[in-house]
Formats: sequence, C-alpha cells, structure tokens
Amino acid sequence: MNELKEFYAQMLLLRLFDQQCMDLKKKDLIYSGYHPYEGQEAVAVGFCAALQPDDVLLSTHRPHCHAVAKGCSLEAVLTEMMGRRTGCSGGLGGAMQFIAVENHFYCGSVVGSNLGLATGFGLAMKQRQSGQVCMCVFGDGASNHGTFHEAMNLAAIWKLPVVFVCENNQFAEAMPVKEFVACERISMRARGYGLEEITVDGNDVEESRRAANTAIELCRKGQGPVLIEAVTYRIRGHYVGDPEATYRNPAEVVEARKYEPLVRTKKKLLDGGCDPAELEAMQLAISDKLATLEQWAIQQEFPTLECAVDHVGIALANAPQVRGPLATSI
Amino acid sequence: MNELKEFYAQMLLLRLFDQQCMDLKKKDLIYSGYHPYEGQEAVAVGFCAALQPDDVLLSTHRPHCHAVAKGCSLEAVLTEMMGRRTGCSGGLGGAMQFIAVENHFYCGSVVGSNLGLATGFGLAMKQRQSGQVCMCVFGDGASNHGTFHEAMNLAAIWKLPVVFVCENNQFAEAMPVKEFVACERISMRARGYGLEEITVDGNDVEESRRAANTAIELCRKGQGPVLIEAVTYRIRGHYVGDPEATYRNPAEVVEARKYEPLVRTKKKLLDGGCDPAELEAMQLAISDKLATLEQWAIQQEFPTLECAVDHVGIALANAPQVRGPLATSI
Amino acid sequence: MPTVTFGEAIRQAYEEEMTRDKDVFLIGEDVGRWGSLYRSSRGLLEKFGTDQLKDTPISEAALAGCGVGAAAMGMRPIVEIMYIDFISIAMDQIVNHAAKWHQLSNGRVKLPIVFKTQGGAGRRNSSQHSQSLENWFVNIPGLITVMPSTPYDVKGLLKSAIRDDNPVMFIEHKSLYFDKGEVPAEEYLIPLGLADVKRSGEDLTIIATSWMVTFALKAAALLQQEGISCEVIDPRTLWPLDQQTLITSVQKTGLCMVVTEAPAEGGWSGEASAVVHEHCFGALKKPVRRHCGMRTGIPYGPSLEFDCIPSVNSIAAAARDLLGKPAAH
Amino acid sequence: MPTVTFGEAIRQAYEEEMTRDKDVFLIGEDVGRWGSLYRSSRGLLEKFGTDQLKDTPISEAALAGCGVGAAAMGMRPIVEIMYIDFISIAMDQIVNHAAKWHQLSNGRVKLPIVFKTQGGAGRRNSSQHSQSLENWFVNIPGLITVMPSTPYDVKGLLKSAIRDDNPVMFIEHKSLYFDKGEVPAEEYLIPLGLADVKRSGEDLTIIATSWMVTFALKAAALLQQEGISCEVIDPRTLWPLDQQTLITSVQKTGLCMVVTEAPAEGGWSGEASAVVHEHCFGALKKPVRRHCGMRTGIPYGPSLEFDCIPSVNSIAAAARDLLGKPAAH
Ligand SMILES: Cc1ncc(C[n+]2csc(CCOP(=O)(O)OP(=O)(O)O)c2C)c(N)n1
Ligand SMILES: Cc1ncc(C[n+]2csc(CCOP(=O)(O)OP(=O)(O)O)c2C)c(N)n1
Ligand SMILES: [Mg+2]
Ligand SMILES: [Mg+2]
Repeated sequence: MNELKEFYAQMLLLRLFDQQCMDLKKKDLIYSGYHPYEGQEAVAVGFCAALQPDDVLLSTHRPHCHAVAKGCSLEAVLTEMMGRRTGCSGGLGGAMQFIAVENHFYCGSVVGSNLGLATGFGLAMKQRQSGQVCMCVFGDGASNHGTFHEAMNLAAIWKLPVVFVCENNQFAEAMPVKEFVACERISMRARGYGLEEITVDGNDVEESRRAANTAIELCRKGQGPVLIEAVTYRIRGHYVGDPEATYRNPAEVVEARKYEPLVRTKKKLLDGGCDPAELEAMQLAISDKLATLEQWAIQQEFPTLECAVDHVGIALANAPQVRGPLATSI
Repeated sequence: MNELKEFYAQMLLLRLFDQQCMDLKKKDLIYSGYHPYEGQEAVAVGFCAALQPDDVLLSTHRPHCHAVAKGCSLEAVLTEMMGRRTGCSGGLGGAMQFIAVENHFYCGSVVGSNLGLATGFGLAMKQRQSGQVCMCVFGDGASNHGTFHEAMNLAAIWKLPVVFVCENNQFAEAMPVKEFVACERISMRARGYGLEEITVDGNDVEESRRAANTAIELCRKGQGPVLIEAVTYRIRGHYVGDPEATYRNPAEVVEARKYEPLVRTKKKLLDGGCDPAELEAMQLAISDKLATLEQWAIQQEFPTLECAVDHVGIALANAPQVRGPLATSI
Repeated sequence: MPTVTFGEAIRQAYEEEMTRDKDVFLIGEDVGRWGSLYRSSRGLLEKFGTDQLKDTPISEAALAGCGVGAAAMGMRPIVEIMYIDFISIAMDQIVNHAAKWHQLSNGRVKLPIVFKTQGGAGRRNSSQHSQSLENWFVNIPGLITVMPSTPYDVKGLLKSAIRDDNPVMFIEHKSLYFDKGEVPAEEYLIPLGLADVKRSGEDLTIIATSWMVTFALKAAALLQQEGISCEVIDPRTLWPLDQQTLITSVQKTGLCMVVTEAPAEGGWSGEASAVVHEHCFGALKKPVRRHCGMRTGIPYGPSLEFDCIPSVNSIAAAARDLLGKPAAH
Repeated sequence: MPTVTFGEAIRQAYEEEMTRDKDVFLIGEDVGRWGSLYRSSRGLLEKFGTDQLKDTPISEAALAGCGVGAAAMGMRPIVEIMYIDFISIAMDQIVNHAAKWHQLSNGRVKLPIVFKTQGGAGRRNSSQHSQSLENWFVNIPGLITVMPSTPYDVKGLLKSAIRDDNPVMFIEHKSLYFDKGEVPAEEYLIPLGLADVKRSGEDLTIIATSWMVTFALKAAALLQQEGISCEVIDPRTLWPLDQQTLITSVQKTGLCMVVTEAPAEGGWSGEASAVVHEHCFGALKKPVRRHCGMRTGIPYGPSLEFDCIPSVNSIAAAARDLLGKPAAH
C-alpha cells in the first residue's frame, strides 16, 4: 500500500508534468515536436522502479517521463525541452533527443535505433561484468523496424543483460497497431529469438514493476535478454494538435480513460482505505512544485553558438583542429 | 516416379553445372566470388517446379542454380558468370548479381535486400490482380537481417502473394546457424508475422515441391504471404577454397553427404525399380551437353566499355544527357 | 495565376499524375490518413483510395525496397521518407539497387521511381531531424537529384520526376512547405536537369540550392539598394547539372558564390565550385566563394539553428566582401 | 625495416592495440574465426578470445549500433563492415548517432569508435561490391574520415584512429591488402589529419587518394622519364583535411590534378579542387583538373572495371595535357 501510494505520487507527478509541457508547447516554449505521455505513466514508473541508478535506460522520441522516472531532475528535463543551458544536454538536444550521462539516460528521435544501441550497452556491461542492466523502451511502431529484429537476435545469441520493453500504446503516429503489426501480440515475436512471450498490463503499475523486476533479475544472472510487451494506450494525439479524427474514434479515447493508470491506481488506493484528502494534498503539492519549477525554468539562459560548435568533435593532436575555423564555414 | 526421375535429371544438371562452374572459377574464367550450390539442389528444383514462367524469382549471391531452375538458359547463366555479352545481364553483372528479365529472375549480392524488394513485386502483382506470385529465396544468414523482419511484416499486413523461402544450409560464410540464429528453427519466426510455422526437408525434392505448391496456391488465392524454412546443408565451402577448418569438422560434411538430395533421390529411384543404366546414360548426356556449352561459352565476346556506360541511366528530355561526356569523368 | 503554397503545389502534382496514370502511387508513413507530415497529400486517400495512397509501418528499408520492386514491375512508385535523416536507413535499396538495376539488367529494367523526402533546418527539429544530405546521391551513378525551391518549380519538377524512367531523389525543404507562389492553373512540366536564373544581375553570380535560394534572393534585393547587382541561379537539379547556365552567368559577372545549407566540406558546394572554376578560369576575378552551413549538428532551440546556416545578412555580407565593398551598417 | 603487406600491417595494429588496451575489440562478420575477409585479423581470435574478436550475424545496422553503445560505455570498438557498399545499411547509426552524441551530450559522452571497411574496384566484384563512397562521411560534422594507401600508413593511422576519442571512418581499399611496404618493428603512430608528400616534384601537384596514390606514383615515375616532375600528395585523412600541405605544394607548382576512383560529380575531388582553388588562386596557371572514376556502376569482368577508373596511363596522359606536353607514344 505504501509502495502503491509512492507509485501513485510518481505517476501523478508525470501526469502533471506532461500537462505542463503540453501547455509550454502551446505557448511556444518547447520548440520541436512534443509527444505527450498521458495514460502511459504506469510503464515509466513501474519499469523504472526496478532499475538501479547506474542501470542504463534508452528511450525514444517520447522521453520526458521516462527520463524523470529514471531519476533525471525535473529541472534538467524541463529546461532541456525548453532549450536552456541547464538542460540535460545543455539545451542542444531538445524535447525528442537528449542525454543525461550521470543518470545513464539516453534518448533519440530516430524510431528503432535505440534497440541496436542497447546491444552495445549490454555488451559492455556483460564484458566488464559490471552487474548493470540496460533497459530499452520502444514503441509498437518501432517493433516493425529492422533494428528490432537484428538487436533482439544479437542480444539473444550473446545473452546480453538487456530488458527490451515494447511500450504498446496502440498507435504509431496515425497507424493503429492492429493494422500495422502483423501478429496479434507483439510479444509473440519473442519466440523468434528463443525468448519467452511476456505481455503485461502496462496500465497496472504493480504488474509492470513485478515484470521489470523479474526481467532485471534474469539479466543480472546472465539469463537475459528479456522482451516484454507492456500494453497501454496513448490518450493524446501523437503530438499536440495532430489530426486525430483521421485515425480514431473519440469514443475509443473516452473508453480508454476509464482504464488509465491514474484512475485505476487511485481507485485501488481509495478502496484500500486511503484518505482522499491525502491524495488531494499530494496533487496540490506537486502542482505548486511544478509552478515554481516553471518560473525558474523560464529564466534560464539559452546556449550560445559556441556551446554548439564546441562539441562537434574533440580536437586532434598535431592536426588541424576539429573545432575552430574549419568547423565553421560561415 | 516419372516426376521424380524428371526432378533427378534436373538436380543432376544443377550438380554437374555447379561443378563445372567451380572448375571455371579455378581456371579464372569466373571472376568474382563464386558460391557453390552442391547439396542444395532439391530446394532449387523442388521450389521452382511449382512456379509458372511469369512468376518472379528473387535469388541471392548464390544464384546460378536457382536461375537455371527458374528457366534461364544455361547459356545465359554460364556466360553471365563468365562475363560475356550473351549473359543474362550482358556480362555486366557476374556470378553474384544478374537479372534475366524474360525469365522474371533477379538476384543480387547484398544479403537480405531481396526480401524488401520482394514486397514490391508482390504489391504490383496484387494491385494488378495479375495472378502471379513472387518467390524470394534467402539464406539462414539473411534471416538475421533487418530487412527480413520488415519485409515479412509488410507482406503479411498487406497479404501479398510472396513465398519467402529460407534456404537454411546451416552456414552463413563461417557462421553456423546454431550459433547465430537465436531460435531453434528459423520458421519459428513466422508467428511474429501472424503466419504458420512451416519447415520442410530441403533435401527432399518432392516434399519441397509439395510445400511450394501449397504456398503458391495460398498466395494465388490471396492468402499469402507464406514463409517456409527449407533445411539443407552446404557441402562445399562458402566459396571455393575458404578456410573451412576454422568453422566445421570434416566429419560433418562426410555425414551430410549421406543425406544430400542426389544420393537420396537416386536410391529412391533405384528402389522403385529404375534401371541404373538409364541414370548413367542421363549423366553422360548432361556431361556432354555441358562440355559443348563450355566450348561455346569460351568463345563469346566480352562487353565493351560502351555497353557499361550505355546503361547507367536513361537520357533525359531537354537536358544534359545522362549518357555522354557527363557520364564519363575519364 | 493562382497563388498556392509549396505543399499545395506538391498535392496538385500528385493529384494530376495519379489521375493520369493509375500506376502512380505514393507509399510512406502516414501519407494516406494523415496526408503526409506537411499535409502535401491531404485529401488524396479519399479520392484515390489505398491502391494509390499506401500508409506503411515504420520500415524505411522495406518500403524503399518495395518501391524498387514495384518499379521493376512497371509501376511508378513515389516512396516518401519522412525526414532525409531517415534515408540513412534506406541507402542500400537506393544506392545498391535502384541506382544499379538499369545497368545490371543491361538496360532492360527501367526503374521509374521517385524517392521523396525533406531535409534542412529552420523548424527547430534538432540534429537528428534537420540535416542536408543531398550530396550523398549526387555521387551515385544512376541517380538524378532534384531540389526545388518554389511552388512553381516543385510542381513542374515533381511531375517530370514521376514521369521519368530513372530513379529520382526528390528532396524538399521542411521550411518551404508554407511558402507561397504562383502556380498556373494549366498543366506544365519542368524538365529535369535545367537550372533557372531566379534573378538577373551583372556583378556577382550566386548559385544557391533549395531554401537558400529564397535567402539569396532576399540578399540580392538588399544588395540592389546598395547598387550591387546579383544574378541568382537555382540549379534545381544537382545532377545532371546544367553547367551551361552557371558558366554563362559567371563568364558575365566574373565572380561567383555558392550558397548551401549543408556544410562545405564534402558537400555539393565543392562540386559547384569546381565546375565553375574548371570552366570559367579566365573569367574569374577571384576564387569562387563557398558560403555554407557550419560544420556542426543543427542545435535545438528557438533560434540557434539560424546561426549555423547562411542567412540573408550573412549572404549579403559575403557578397560585399567578395566585391570588395564596405560592410553595410 | 621489415617488409609486410597492407593486411599484415593492419593485423599488427590490431594486435598491438588489443594488447595495450583490453577495451579495444573488433566486431563484425567473420572477423574472428575467418580472421576477416582479407585475413587482416587472422590468428587474433586464438590470442585475444571472443571478448576482443566478436563474430556477428549479418546484421550491419545492429552491429554498428552495438559499437556506438559500447563506445558510449567507454569501450573502444572497431566495427568492421565487410564492404563499404553495405555501410549503406548502417548509415543511421553512424550519421545520426555516432556523429551526434558528443554534441548531443553537451560534450560529455565520448565516442571512441572506428568504423572500418573497404571499398573500391580492382577485384572484379561488380557494381554492388566495388563502390567508392567515402565522400558521404566527409560531409557529416562529427566524423573523421581516413583513407590510407600504404602498409606504413595503415598501421600508424589505424592505431591513432583506435586511440582517438572521435568516431573515425577508416576506409581501406580492397586492392591494397596484398601490397607490400616497409613497416618499422618499433611502435609508431601517425597523427590523423596530416597529409603526406609521397613524392616531391616541381611541375605539377597530384592529389590522389587510397589506391589511386599508387597509380599516381607510377605515373609520376613514368613522367619523370619524360622530364616532368610531379609532386604526389596523399591527404590520408579526408577530413580534417591538411590544407596547408596541399596549398604549399600548389603554390610551388602552379598546377594541380586531383585523382580519385569515385566519380567526380558530388565526390571528394570537388572538395579538394575547391580548397586548392580558394587558396592558390593567384598561383594556379590553369584550373585544377579532376581526373576521376567514370559515372558508372563498376562492371563485372576480367578487366572492364579498369577502364572505368583512372589508370597509370590515363593519369600520365592527363598530366601531360595539363602541362601542355605532347602525348607519349
Ligand atoms: C526511423 C523513423 N521513421 C519515422 C519517424 C517519424 N516518427 C516519429 S514518432 C513515430 C511513431 C512511433 O511510433 P511508436 O514506435 O509506436 O512510438 P510512440 O510514438 O507510440 O511512442 C514516427 C513514425 C522517425 N522518427 N524515425
Ligand atoms: C549485407 C551483406 N552483409 C554481408 C555480406 C557478405 N556475405 C556474402 S554471403 C554471406 C553469407 C550469407 O549467408 P546465408 O544468408 O546463409 O546464405 P548462403 O551463403 O548460406 O547461401 C555474407 C555474410 C553481404 N554480401 N551482404
Ligand atoms: Mg506507439
Ligand atoms: Mg546459409
């Protein structure tokens, strides 16, 4: 019950944070594509709860909640999305691609690429017997990408400590999983790599947490990799203002809202005797914190051109510099 | 029995043709990498027997026997491998990559690419309701390539008339399938695309033929695609003179020779009462034919530089020519 | 003449060509239901159905391969890769197959396929969604590479690309889709391989590509007020390159600047510079100047990316410098 | 000094670096058991085991991605792509990830990775196995591109590439593996980014890359007999380019020819030509000449491919022409 309340608090934070970001996007303070996470919070919280701080998480173009759940500070994530120097990537990456090295968090905006990258993290961990695991989260859409297949096979033949989590939110942009993934459940692909078929209710934070735990334990024992399909639902459009009417019926979303993780967890908490006032207070506290955060964030500086050019490459010994006149044609 | 004898004759032709090619390679009359087909003849013959002339076959870097089984003339295939103008591709392609348009035969030397290409052939057939099918043959090694996954999924969601044949000859160069493919049987990957798991004995020409027939019928009825794993064994090295000792025990090859398709089919024919003399005569006739072929082939001309440059592109209207001075920096 | 956006001009080209020829089809991620990312195929699914508008899974390699296979069968696919950055996933199909099969079949297989994508910066999409990779294709025998800069050009060139029997790389710019321009109501084609003199001038030839053409034209207008007359040339097709139009211009002006968004090193600007220099050696008063994007990943943020690529002001400044005129103040 | 083949020099570089640093590993198809296609890693599996010699499935995209991930963790992978033609399958990992992560992490992630492959013609491998695609990488900020031409260079440069903290594209030539040359017994490094004057001369500067260096040197020897003195420069690193060595030479000779196996259009020859022209405008007596591969897929056959790329004779002929000397007979 205490753990569930803790999960609820984290999911609520992600929900409110996500809504704040949507709002910032509308105000044009987030600049690139922004992909809302609403409804999928149990995946981020449940799966990340099972990770140690030095485990690696590779995320996607929809990364902000994964990042926070992995332990990146709200400050660093929010200001990265707002392009400020205090962001994880110094404001050079943005809302779809950033790296928080200290938190062992990486994400990127090319769908499917992170699966291949994950095998390298896993390989290094295995070879160094570091005891770490690498978790790689990707979408239902990414599961149709060639890298999914190559990475699963590579990780499997080498028994790498990688937990592949397919966050099936039912859509890849406007493409419903039912029409674009040829098998009934994405987890059915596991057998093609000699792995077990595992599907979890990705709206159930405790089930997600348990599955993640088991998977991570297997990986730490050298019995990885593991592929888990976490079934959830993307409540918002692919991005704020996408032409939703072209691909789904609004009634579907209304229905989905009944089963989304916050609604479900709250009910469970209340049924278990939790005081509604406590949950309301929790919400207020988070809202306050986020409001303060935004005030602070808005005052942070943007990176300069020097910041960008500084890190294109590392200067070579005895050679024309990578940085400097050669780096700048203008 | 008559059919089996016919199959035997065809497989024998492929066997002797392949040996002739190996010989030509040693004589440096085949110029690029040459990949022997010995031991896999039942796949080429069994699967191609089920195709109509206007069905399309997409093959690999080990294509010469597939090509002949698909109906390309021995003359065109052999002289292509020998780089002569009478070759399928006018001698511009060579032993690993050529196109015989009239025979609806295509092959190429990039492993795995043909799976993606196959979806396009299948799409055109389906959209035009032409009743054709596209057969795509690829290796066990290719089954680890991302294009395998993407193509299978695409073909499956669109129900394309494509028969994917995985010719599992146990090795990809020096990589044994057991170590590099993470699942027990490659056909187990079918479920990941909502397809049935089908494995056939690729050394059994009749079984191969039956499986192909069923698959093609399904495709013609709009119930494709189909994935079939045909299990066989690569008796020779990946190429003539590869360092075989680094990846397999010679005893394994000795054992495999007992189950190779010619040995098996011959036994079956003899057991069925076929006259050994008839089979010997068959062999002599083929040998004669091939000897004559070689005599002829050796006299054929090589393409000129013009032939190559002529077909880099098609001239544009009202514009600098694609062919001509611009095409030739030298 | 009606005024339409760049995106609408593309839509019109699709509509006309799909009506004319049922073998023409568009295949890519969300080209149907969504009508493409920048809506350049909106409404076409309703009109042409799923045979001609094919939404695909996120499988760039397979869908490029699918296009090549269909083209070999005589269809006329337009394969859309949503961002040029992702064409990195489909290079095998384009370079090893589409570009090779005509020759490999000894001239018997035609590959009437258009690979259509969009590149460049200006929409704050960060380094994995803003690259200028066009020169990769220019170096591949068997490929034609087109980069239009106006609504008029994109329509006429796209129609020609669809009708051409060669594989064509058709590279749009994400910052151009909402630009407006005149597009005739009557049908027209623009031949591939012809450059266009976007502005005539006497003092300096500016060769610019894609979005940079619009910057160069604004810079030219600015410079005109200072008495500097620039000729702005848009090659439109990077290969085959209409060398003659470039040469004629530089022979007149004696000065040349190449403006691209891609970094100079290894980019198409080197090609253009070399061509001009090879053919106008006597006429050139100074070396050809390359004024190009910085050698950096395009950074995120509200405006930083604009500091990494040529701007109207930087083009004007470079032009003044080339002409030995004092900087404006 | 011991004389060894190009392939053996590579093997020595591997051996020394793998001994020095256990984080160095080679990953690719048949790099272990077979010791690589051209045997440049033969015998190393026995010595270093599967931790440092990793045979992989045919999954170019994943193995390039695997290298990037491992490098981000501080390992020093050498990812071998068997033929440069197949690098078309791994471009996303190289261009969108390896080249971007240092910047994307605001300088905190280092990517000490070498992508090693081989390209070019000369071994009768036909159009899907013989391409020269090096210029793709030169245009990508964040990548270093190396193309060695001698056993000495390949060893010294490969060792530097392995030790460098940037992603390095290391492109060998399939026709060089059996070339022999002197390689010191003692350890040495050659810095990345330094050109080498392979032959000094007075009349003409020839800038040649990779296999073409050996052709240019032979042509220079031939021309010497006719009283023509050529300086032959091997840039070795295409980016960052050692401009100064090129400039110094052309300022002396006043004539320059760039020889590459890749077709001219869109290739690195345009970059070299532009750089020389930009910096030696006053010194150049004639335009920089590009003498490059034909714009064609490399055809099959015993010898046809040699007609499509520069040869010793064609280089000599182009040089005579540039110098206004009569053709040899
Ligand atoms: C290789 C690639 N292709 C296409 C895109 C464009 N794109 C961005 S997000 C997206 C949908 C991804 O769907 P999914 O993997 O299910 O993740 P979700 O968005 O649902 O989280 C697409 C197609 C991309 N970023 N990368
Ligand atoms: C994309 C790609 N990677 C690597 C190679 C080199 N190569 C040629 S054949 C081969 C093995 C292919 O194995 P498999 O698919 O099982 O076919 P088989 O050779 O057994 O017929 C490899 C790795 C290639 N041609 N293409
Ligand atoms: Mg999704
Ligand atoms: Mg095999």
